[in-house]
Amino acid sequence: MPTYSVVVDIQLRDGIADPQGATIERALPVLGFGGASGVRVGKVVRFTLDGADEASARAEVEDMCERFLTNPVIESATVTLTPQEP
Amino acid sequence: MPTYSVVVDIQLRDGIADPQGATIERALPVLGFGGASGVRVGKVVRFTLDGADEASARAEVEDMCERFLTNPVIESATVTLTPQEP
Amino acid sequence: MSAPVPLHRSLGLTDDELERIVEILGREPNGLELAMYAVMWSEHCSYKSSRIHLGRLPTEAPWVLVGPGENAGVVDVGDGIAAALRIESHNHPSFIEPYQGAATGVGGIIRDIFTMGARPIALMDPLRFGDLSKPRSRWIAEGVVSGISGYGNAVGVPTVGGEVVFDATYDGNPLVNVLCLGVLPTERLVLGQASGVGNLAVLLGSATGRDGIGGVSVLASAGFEETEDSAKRPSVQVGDPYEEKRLIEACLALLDAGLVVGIQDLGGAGLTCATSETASRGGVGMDVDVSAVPRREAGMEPFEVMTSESQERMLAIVEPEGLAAVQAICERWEVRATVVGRVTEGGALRILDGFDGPVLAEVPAASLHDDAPKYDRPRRRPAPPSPSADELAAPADPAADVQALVADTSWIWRQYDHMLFLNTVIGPGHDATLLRLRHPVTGADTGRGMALTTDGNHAWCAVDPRRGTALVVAEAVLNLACVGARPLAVVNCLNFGNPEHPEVMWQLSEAVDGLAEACRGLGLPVIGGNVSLYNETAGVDIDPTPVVGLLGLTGPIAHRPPGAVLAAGAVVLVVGPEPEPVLGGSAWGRLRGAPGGALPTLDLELHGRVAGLVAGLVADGALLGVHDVASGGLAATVAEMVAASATGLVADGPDDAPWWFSESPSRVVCVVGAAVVAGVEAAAAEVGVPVLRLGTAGGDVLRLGGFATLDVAALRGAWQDRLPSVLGSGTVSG
Amino acid sequence: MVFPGTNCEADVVHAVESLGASGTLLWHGDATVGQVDAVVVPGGFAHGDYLRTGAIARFSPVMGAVAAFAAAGGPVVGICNGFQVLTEARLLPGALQKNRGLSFICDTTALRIETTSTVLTSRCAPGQVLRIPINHFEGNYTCDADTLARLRDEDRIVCTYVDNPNGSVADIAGVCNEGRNVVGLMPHPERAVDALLGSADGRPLLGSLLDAALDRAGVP
Ligand SMILES: Nc1ncnc2c1ncn2[C@@H]1O[C@H](COP(=O)(O)OP(=O)(O)O)[C@@H](O)[C@H]1O
Ligand SMILES: [Mg+2]
Repeated sequence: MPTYSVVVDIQLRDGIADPQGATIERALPVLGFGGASGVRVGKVVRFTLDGADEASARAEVEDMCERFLTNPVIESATVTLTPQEP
Repeated sequence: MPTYSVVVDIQLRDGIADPQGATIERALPVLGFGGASGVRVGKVVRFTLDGADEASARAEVEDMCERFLTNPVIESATVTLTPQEP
Repeated sequence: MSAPVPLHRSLGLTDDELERIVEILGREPNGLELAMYAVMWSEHCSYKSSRIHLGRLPTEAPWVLVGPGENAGVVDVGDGIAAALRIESHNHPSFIEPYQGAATGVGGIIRDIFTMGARPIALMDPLRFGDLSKPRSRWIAEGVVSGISGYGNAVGVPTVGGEVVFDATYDGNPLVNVLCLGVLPTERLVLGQASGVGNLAVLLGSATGRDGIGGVSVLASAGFEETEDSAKRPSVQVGDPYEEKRLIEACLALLDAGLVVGIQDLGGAGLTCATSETASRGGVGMDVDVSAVPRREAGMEPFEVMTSESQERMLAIVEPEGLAAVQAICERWEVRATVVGRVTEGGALRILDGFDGPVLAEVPAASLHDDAPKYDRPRRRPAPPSPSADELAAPADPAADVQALVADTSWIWRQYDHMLFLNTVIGPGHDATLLRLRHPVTGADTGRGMALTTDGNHAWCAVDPRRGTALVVAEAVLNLACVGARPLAVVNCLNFGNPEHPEVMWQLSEAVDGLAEACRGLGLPVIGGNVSLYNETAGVDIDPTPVVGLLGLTGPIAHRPPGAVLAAGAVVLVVGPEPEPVLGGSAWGRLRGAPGGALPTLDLELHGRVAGLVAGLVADGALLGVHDVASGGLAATVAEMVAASATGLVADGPDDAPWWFSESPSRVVCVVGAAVVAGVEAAAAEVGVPVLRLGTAGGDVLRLGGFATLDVAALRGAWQDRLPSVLGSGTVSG
Repeated sequence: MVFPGTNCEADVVHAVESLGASGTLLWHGDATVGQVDAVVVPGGFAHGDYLRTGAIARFSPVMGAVAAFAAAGGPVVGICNGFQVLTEARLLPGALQKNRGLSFICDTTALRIETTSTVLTSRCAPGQVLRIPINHFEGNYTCDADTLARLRDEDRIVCTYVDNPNGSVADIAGVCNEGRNVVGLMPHPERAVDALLGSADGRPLLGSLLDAALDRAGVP
């Protein structure tokens, strides 16, 4: 069975306030880092997945995102799937 | 002054325990998702940065990573910098 | 080219120590055996520099069920309940990764408590950080506090108090001490002992990774060298409070079901320590199948498995017949349980590759502990700190000095769940914490209370470690009195510099004597402790910092203690002797750049009477506010009360800095209604304790006689802003 | 109700028992809630709060039973982590994000009761202010503008902070479902049942829940 490296990049939806990003953005100039704006913090989940083929592996990951890895009320995800060298 | 889109991808270093990843990994089969292993959870910080040029913008971001966004003892960061269309 | 360093030396063993090992084994040790001796004979595990001194501490009292030497001390607190108490340091790991260093410190101390069969119910965190004007100190302080918050809250043990001091002596070496209190039904007390040949050693909890390999000797016993830290970057341990929470529940369920004959946590020196300690305590041997140990990483060597400090693991000794039941309980709590050892006859600890496989190491289990070297290291009295605060000129702006001495610590403890379990009658922010004493299994309320405080004062101990330590014990006793409690038992954490420096050994030895004298004088047993040495940076030692944790008891709690506040219109008294006009080691002296001078004397007998009197007054509900006089003297004590309650005070007193700033012991500020004054004075007279009428609470100024006048709102604002103005809005590591 | 990582279950039992009810603990792996008259999803860190608070817990077998119990009108209250679980399970709208300022807060707050027609607030007066402890890192209530408008229109904001500690939209501390029998709130009423510990203001809240439970049990 082929194996895929999966990267799920989870971001807050546009328009949803980002308390982590806001905190970092407030801190940066105080700490001497100027010029940054629009800070948003997301999450990345990486794993290895066995799947019959790329389409079914992708379908499984998307289902995972929808039902588990993200909360669609506030988050959305981008999935990247790379076949691993055998 | 040019503006850059910055993506900082922060991961735990190899060998450093990732209890969150391990817990997600244990949960997946119970939730009906089979075949996933080696789950690791990271963080992504995205922002816009004004900088004199790409080299100095990158230097600032790396300094930020080293001293503020990560603790290099347990985390490593990959920085991607893209010039924004004016 | 220079000759390669011999293996034993690179593992931290001296040539003499190697010789000793050869003598014990009657042959040259192999690499695995050497690694096991190296971790077990490290300063951290063997107390090789301090053991000969610790023997001078008083450890006995009728109520002591378990004294020093076990995972935690245990005392009988009545109604079929025993209390387990322990304090430990996690100083060095917290310097490198403040969040995880502090978090794993919390995890470790909690395991020590439930190892005894006790449910952990409270944590305290005495902390010492460097000067907050330095970015690195702020970075460490924020990381440590969030680590304690992140781990303690999630594991479900409330952090009900602690201490914090910021001082340049800790710039390169913070102190993160953590104390844990647990309660158990007296009959459930278990010891970390293996017995019964043929019984199984079951490893519970997390898989083993390369966490803190060599950490015991590298992280815990070597001084910090900032420049080197990327070269010998240690494998930092990461805490998992969720695993620990499940471990607590599973282990307590195993103990309730009577399925465990002995249990031991895995801490420093990991499996090597846990297997050899259980075996040698029980006078048996153990075979350990290193190949059975579940691993987190591929390709781990036996020595890595045997010395790994991966967190959240326990070793339970169970009878073979009980194994299935043990596994069922562990499965319910989703805790991994793997048989990794067997109890054997004789006293050998054998490490095997498969129970029937080749022997990788074989050493007498007891030799790893009992034969560890003990050093009587040279001692020399250091030059006392200078200049002397007793020679300071009168302050130019006394009000500013008073204001500079007070800080609200709620920025820290608001981040800690301090209310879980519904026991917290008086939480952080007062002199001591008061908890309801309830039965750990039935939940039945005894109506009585348990009180806790942690105290330390490096400034006093730098001037005179012996008297300074005694004064620290005395302060702890008064802190308990302020919540109506009488002291019962002491634990201590001795944070000192490099023991190879004779000055540090002198300080350590003196501090132990001071601790012993005060405890003897007050009738208190020392039931446990921890020694943290090599607290130095670039050859400079920290000030000696013994920290004591004191547990006390109250009778039925009929009144909620009032706390360190004022009430408008009330009369403010100082119960206790007139202050000695000395300022050595005082907070005000330090503020003015004069750390030296004379320490006040301590009359233990009088001190005991003051404490008893105050505890009684609080228990009777006679007081509207109460606060003992400590760091910063009477001036800071009343300023804290004014700030906390936003209520002014007009006090009488001389225009004399030593009178207001002296940290002379055995004094307590008591706030009483006008009608009660005479009664309090009579009660004090009966036990021969002087009482001073200091003044009357109310109004919007704090007036310290003709010495200083402060605006209440400004004082309160400065007090509140002290920490938030520098912490909580992001920090950088350097 | 107990998930691995839950830690306020004994406190909730203690609190409701001090009000005269009797509490039993339900296990996350059970497929039923048994014969209870009300369910409390208590606080803590179910499954370590890993990934997102409540994200794993909501898949527990018992949650199906809780959903059915709620659908049949049974009173369900989620406190703190329990509130987070109920939002993940979509039994309540919105989500709880990290606090503004990114720090954990344990403190006693002033809580204003916004509606009395819920299973948790029937014994209160509208506008009444209670002193109730909070204890959370992720209590910053978030929802989209439409949801907020609906919550307002339908009088489903149960309680608000007088002095917003965490950045919650519209100062929201607790909300209820359309049926008003499922309530989630971040503050911990069970921590305020005894004046000796500082506040007894949680009693009317838990008392309301017991009224609803009695009602359902058919006890007059
Ligand atoms: N690190 C901390 N963690 C929790 N509580 C703390 C911490 N530091 C200080 N506190 C709380 O602040 C209060 C005052 O501490 P402190 O000034 O050391 O008291 P005292 O002078 O009476 O010993 C104590 O109740 C203590 O519990
Ligand atoms: Mg005090």
